[in-house]
Amino acid sequence: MTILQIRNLSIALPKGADRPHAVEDVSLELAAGEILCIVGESGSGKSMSANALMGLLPEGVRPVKGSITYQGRDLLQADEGDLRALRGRDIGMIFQEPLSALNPLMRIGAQIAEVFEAHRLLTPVARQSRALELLHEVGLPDPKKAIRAYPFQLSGGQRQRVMIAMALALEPKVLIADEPTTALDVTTQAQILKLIEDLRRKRNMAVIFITHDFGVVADIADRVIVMQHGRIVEEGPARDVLLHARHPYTQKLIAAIPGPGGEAKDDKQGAPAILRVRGLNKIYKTGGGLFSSPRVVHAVNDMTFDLHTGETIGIVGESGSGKSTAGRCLVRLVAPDSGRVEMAGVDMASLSGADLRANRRRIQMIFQDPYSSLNPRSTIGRILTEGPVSYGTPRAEALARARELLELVGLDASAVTRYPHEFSGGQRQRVGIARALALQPDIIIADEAVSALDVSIQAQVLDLLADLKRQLNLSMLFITHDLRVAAQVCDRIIVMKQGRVVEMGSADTVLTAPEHDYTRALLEAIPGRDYERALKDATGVPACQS
Amino acid sequence: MIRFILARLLKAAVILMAILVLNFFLIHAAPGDPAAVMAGEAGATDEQFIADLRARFGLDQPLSTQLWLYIKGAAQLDLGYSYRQNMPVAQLILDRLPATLLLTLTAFVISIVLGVVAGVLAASRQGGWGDTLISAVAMIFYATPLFWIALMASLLFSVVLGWLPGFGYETIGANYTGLVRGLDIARHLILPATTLGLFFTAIYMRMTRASMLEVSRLDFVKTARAKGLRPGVIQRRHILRNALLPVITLAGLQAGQIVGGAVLTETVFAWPGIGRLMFDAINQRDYNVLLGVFFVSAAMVLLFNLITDILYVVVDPRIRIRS
Amino acid sequence: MKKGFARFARNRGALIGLVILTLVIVIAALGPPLYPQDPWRMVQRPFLPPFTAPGLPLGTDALGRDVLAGLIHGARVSLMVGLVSTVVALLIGVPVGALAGYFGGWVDDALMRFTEFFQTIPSFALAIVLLAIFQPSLFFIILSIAIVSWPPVARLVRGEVLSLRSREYVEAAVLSGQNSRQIITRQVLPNAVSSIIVLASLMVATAILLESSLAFLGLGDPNVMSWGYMIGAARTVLRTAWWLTFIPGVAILLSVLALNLIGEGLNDALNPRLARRGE
Amino acid sequence: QEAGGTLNLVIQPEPPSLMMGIVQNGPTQMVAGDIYESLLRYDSDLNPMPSLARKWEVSEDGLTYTFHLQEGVKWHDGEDFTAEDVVFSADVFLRETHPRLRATLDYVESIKAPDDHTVVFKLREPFGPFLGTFEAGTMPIVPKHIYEGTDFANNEMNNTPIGTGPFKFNEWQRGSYIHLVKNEDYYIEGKPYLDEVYYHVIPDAASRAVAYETGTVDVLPGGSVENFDVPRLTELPNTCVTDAGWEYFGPHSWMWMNNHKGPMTDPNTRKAVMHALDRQFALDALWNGLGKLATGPVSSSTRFHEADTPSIAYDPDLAREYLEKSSYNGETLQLLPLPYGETWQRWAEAARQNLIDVGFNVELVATDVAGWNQRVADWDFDLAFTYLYQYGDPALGVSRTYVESNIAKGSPWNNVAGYRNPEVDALWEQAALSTSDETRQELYTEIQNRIVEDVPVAWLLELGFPTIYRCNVQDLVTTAIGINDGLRDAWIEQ
Ligand SMILES: Nc1ncnc2c1ncn2[C@@H]1O[C@H](COP(=O)(O)OP(=O)(O)OP(=O)(O)O)[C@@H](O)[C@H]1O
Ligand SMILES: Nc1ncnc2c1ncn2[C@@H]1O[C@H](COP(=O)(O)OP(=O)(O)OP(=O)(O)O)[C@@H](O)[C@H]1O
Ligand SMILES: [Mg+2]
Ligand SMILES: [Mg+2]
Repeated sequence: MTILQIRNLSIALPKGADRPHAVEDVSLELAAGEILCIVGESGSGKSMSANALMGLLPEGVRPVKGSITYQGRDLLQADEGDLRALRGRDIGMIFQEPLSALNPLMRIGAQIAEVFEAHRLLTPVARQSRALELLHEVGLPDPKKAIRAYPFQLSGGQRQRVMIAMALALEPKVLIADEPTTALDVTTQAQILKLIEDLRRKRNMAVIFITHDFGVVADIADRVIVMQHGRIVEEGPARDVLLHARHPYTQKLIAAIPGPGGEAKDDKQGAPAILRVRGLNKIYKTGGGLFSSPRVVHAVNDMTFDLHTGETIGIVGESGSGKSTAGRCLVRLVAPDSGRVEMAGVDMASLSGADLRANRRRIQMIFQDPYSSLNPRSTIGRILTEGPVSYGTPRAEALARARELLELVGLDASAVTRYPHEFSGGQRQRVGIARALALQPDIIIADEAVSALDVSIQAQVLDLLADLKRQLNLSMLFITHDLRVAAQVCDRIIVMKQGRVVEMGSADTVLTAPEHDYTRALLEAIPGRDYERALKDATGVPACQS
Repeated sequence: MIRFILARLLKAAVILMAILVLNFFLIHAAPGDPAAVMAGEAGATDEQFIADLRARFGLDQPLSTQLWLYIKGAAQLDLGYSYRQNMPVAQLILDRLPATLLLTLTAFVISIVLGVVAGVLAASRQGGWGDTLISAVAMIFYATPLFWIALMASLLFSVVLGWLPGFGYETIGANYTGLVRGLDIARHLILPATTLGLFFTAIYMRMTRASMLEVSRLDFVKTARAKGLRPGVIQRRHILRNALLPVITLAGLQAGQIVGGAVLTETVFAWPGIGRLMFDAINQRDYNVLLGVFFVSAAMVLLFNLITDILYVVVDPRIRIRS
Repeated sequence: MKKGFARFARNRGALIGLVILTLVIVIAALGPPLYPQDPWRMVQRPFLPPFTAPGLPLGTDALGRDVLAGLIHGARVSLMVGLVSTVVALLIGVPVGALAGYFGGWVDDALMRFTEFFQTIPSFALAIVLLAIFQPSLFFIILSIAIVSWPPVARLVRGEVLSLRSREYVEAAVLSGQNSRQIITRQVLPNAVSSIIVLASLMVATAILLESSLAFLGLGDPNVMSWGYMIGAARTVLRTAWWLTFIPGVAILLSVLALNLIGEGLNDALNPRLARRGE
Repeated sequence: QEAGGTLNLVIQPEPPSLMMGIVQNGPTQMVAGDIYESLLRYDSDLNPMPSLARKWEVSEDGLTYTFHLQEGVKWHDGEDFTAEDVVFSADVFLRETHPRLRATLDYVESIKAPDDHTVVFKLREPFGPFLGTFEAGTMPIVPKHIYEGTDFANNEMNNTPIGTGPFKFNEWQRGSYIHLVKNEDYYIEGKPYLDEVYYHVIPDAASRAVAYETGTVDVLPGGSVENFDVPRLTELPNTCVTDAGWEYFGPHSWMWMNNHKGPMTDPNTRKAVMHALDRQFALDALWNGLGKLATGPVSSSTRFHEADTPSIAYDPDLAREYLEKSSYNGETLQLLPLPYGETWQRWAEAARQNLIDVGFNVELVATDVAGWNQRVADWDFDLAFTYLYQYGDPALGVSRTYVESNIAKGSPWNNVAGYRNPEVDALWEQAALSTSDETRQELYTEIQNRIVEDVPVAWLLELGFPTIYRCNVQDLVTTAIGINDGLRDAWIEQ
């Protein structure tokens, strides 16, 4: 039974935007109890379509064509009052960013109760008790406490549950979820997905689920819509689209999914250890002072490992497990509290001043965010030459090298005169890699170097890294929360939990025969595992060839 | 919380002493001294007289001794003696403080209330003619010299129209008491308080407006709309509360300048407040009075910083729970 | 940059402001040579109203001096007071804020306490005291205004630097071996420039107002003709010759207004937080 | 003459204290002149009139002055006023606190009270102007029973002054107003006429004018509104103006020229300055034509003024000639305006323009009152505006700024210019000690001629301070001391 229908919807963008229409000629139908997934790369118009349903398009963006029919009414023609009555009551929505989607100054309970208030339902007391039930229902631990909490006191996953509780409060017939799990780590993501699945089943709710993660699609979708540049390029039941994609764009997306396993790795344990880490510790104390006892976080707890020449070690673990802190201790962006970091016999952890500066060039870092890791006011040329110049290389020589590096990472050498904002995310990440290489380091630390990128671009960058590593015989520490990515590029994997190394071993062993429960839970939580197997069966090859 | 406040007060006391020392040297750096000024007014030609005055004021002692004596006094909340005015400084200041507080606090309240209301109105009509009008008026008040507005206002309302008294604190010689006196003071208060308030009204208005617009683009506002809340409720409960945070910071800054922040207004409207006392003290090099005013002013600034912080804690739970 | 200007120009107010300011600057730059009448010269009967005497379109002041000459020559001084004091305030405030924000710890503590000291005395009062110490001459008026107006700069810059120094590109610069000075001047400050420019445009306006308020209290430099001086000098004849305060008053109002409008325009254009998405 | 009513006046600036024995500045005297009295008052020709002294005799040799006091005079706190109070005031209190009187008292050998109503002053040597020093501001009589044996300067009672005058102190709201009430027990039957007097403190000149216009105050004493506002205010209905009441003080303005160093050491430069100044313009444009052009060191309202001194008139060509002859070669002169308001500021600007016109380079140095004091006292200027009171007699108020013995750094009120002429100094001495008015006149004429020849300073104007008041306020100014001398005769026509 169709409850929602979109016909030939086009949404115009304001003048000066990157393209005239955010969404063009989109049509879709949604049946009760169905989960419809919309996938597509960033900027393809997924969110715009969803917002149009709620009548919540941003300023300057408006629908110019088509209709959205809900229970026989065209929502595009409805006035603001009617739409308001529908919002929350008939159509609920969950947003991507759990951090900012809740009002930071209001208690959770009040924010949920507001949904009832908006539709003049229940008494204030009843609203509170209903809110409590809802929190219970979405599986929040200790709902009594949570209801009195402020958003910042909850973790990302908990906040997302609150959002869901809010969206479900009035038992809407349609739930729109716009990338509700993108900001969460895998374990939490798995829980949320299960929750949505359960609720759908219990209440026969129709769900539009927007994501760019095919694993997620495979796990929950009944039907899939693939969008590109504001148009629907492919549509069909989940199995068909995922296993037998017809449109080349879909095929490309699917091909880019990194799979566990990857190619067989040669053992580099025999090579000399270039970096020896012994008993590394870092403790953060915050908020301490005269008036309160400080919050103490043991971010890195007694970490010990060796990195061999030419080897790639992956560090995985959920958010907050200390991965980044470990990486930063190694390059001394953060001063460790104790422990040794030996590089060619020199203890990096105890150096300072000029010695530190002299040794640091051998170990460089690639950063997570391609947007904030390049100075927006410097040209690419300057970004790439600053390092060598400050180590004494003449500017002209450094510039020549910068051009070479750009070619090496697959960019045009003419990019030296351009500014970061003139590049796409993937291109910027290449610049970041080039910058790390400019100092000709022996070791590279990549902290979530591909996490912010679209799958297809992610694949390109991973390929590039693998190439470079081979060509330059680099050693690499690869920090990620994505086990599949780790599996693909790493020789060995270190699993961290709450600052401790809980498991360390060759990539294959850790991924196929994990010893620690925590590792197992992490693996369990990876979405689309069944699908990957099916995909492998269907095509007979691993999802991604590197 | 109590411990937090106590710790802050302790720190403030230390800072206050440091400020006092700096002020002491600052003020003594000015050429001329009160003895010379007083002797001049008395038409005194003999040096002995000036030397006597200096000795009486303790100005013949080395600066370090003077400082030490002053600090010792200040630590016991004794702000010294104004030889010029023949009065303890503390009393001079206390005499003037109520008038200044009345003026500046009224202006403060006027400016916050008017400014925030106008800012909300402008933000909710963003781009419309209402917004343009409010913004333009605010901008003009912001850009006009304060004393000019003061002069014009006193000319118009007091001389031309005769509606309001143009200067002073109360009707002198009328000897009103009780409520009548209160009303009389209120009538005198209208012009100076409004004039003083206008400038800040403009600032609050612009700040509230900008802050409202910024907050209204945040995600949680979209969440609120997705719940089906009415725009009015969203505006008040979600946008305004968050938008007020920077306004509180600004209000704290303004409130800190409550003592002595109104020299011009007090001058034009003959308001018997601290600002004027300070200005005269500068001219006469009445060091102790000047130091006293600065001391009280600094104490006020620190006090209002503390109040702002506490207010922040009350309004913003993120800070409350952390501390 | 071009896009930035387009965004700026879309703000009608900002454009008006720019036009007015350009006009004032042109008058300040070209006025004195084109209208060489010495503004101090007593040329006619005192208190001639505007448009009554040939050759004296704006009339004369209390000593029979040409008001138009004062207005034209005053533009230069008023603008200079505004600009120079702002530059000086930036020269103090930016390093203080940058060092405090970048190094944190006791450096931050010490610098911020120092900044706080300047904020415990109401700024206007502090300016008066400073002028009592220095004696009012153009140089010291500018210096005093700068001294009372740098603390907000320091605070702003400190805030910006605090948030900028944890950016990944700053960390990348650390790794690439740059020293603190290079990082502050090349990585951090250039990215705080837009906020500083916005603040600076407002500070120029405030400085012009401040100078006029000081002149009102008789603390102007009697050797240079400025708008503030003109108002201060004419305030006693407000009742009999209102135009003598009105004319320079409007000049100040317009310039300050223009600077504010430009500031808002710059803010919209440079500050991406407020710039509307998609534009 | 009608009794009753309230008079509202402006007081500017707010006096630091009302204890006239300790503080002798203008505003203090304006208010405290109603509270305290002295032995004499003076008419507009500076002839003595009775006050606390009913009558008085001077001995032939000019050494003994006998005063007979009024009977039945009471202090405001009810105590009887006696000759002992006069002796205490002059001999003990004021010797310690009153720098100006102290100089005069140097001539006094003894002060005695033979009975309760007689006081005898015995002088060491004759002192011509002695009878001119019994004015309330110069010799205020203070209550012995309150001050004897105390630390005068820090006496609590200074805040609640007790005098014998026609009005009693009632209340002082600092920064706002001072309230005096009628002294019901005043020794002259029926006086004073007024019931209450308010002195309003209004710091801004424009606001003071507004206060008059809106009817809040009835009297604007001289100097309380800017001169530019005077013509407008005098045109208001029921408004009278007078510049009488300043004869005793004879405010005389001039420009100090620094004879110690720099270009002004050359008499030709000084003459160039003197003749360059267009004082008539200043008088007309800045002082509303009130007052007179000064002709030399002694004001025409002061005794022994000589009208026929060498000309110092405005003559730019002559000025240029002198400048040509002088050693001046383009140094920038520092000119200090008097920091007493806009009129003086404008005047300095006009003077600078005058000087520039004849070929000087001049720069104004802005200062506040304290800074001005310091710079003048330290001789740190080339030219500086000033004005001083003459107190009715050249020996009291003029010689102090010209005699060599009065050259000393540290005070802006002595011979700041650094004028040195031993011959003239001798004449001053002689004139002060002479008792005969004819002899004195001769000597002072000689002095005036000699000094004007030397042009140690550039004389400007005899200032006319206009008192603006409602015409129905009668007998506001009855003496040479004007409002400063008390409102004992003033009454309001209903
Ligand atoms: N507020 C806005 N104003 C103007 N254009 C916008 C606005 N928001 C988005 N766009 C544009 O609309 C188009 C579609 O954006 P949309 O947010 O729907 O993409 P998306 O598929 O949700 O991407 P993502 O995966 O990054 O969330 C993009 O070209 C984007 O630049
Ligand atoms: N500068 C800091 N001050 C205080 N605590 C910090 C700081 N940086 C990190 N932490 C804390 O240290 C712990 C480890 O943080 P870290 O950033 O290393 O985790 P992570 O594994 O990289 O997480 P993510 O996957 O979210 O990046 C967290 O609990 C974090 O809150
Ligand atoms: Mg989206
Ligand atoms: Mg991390």
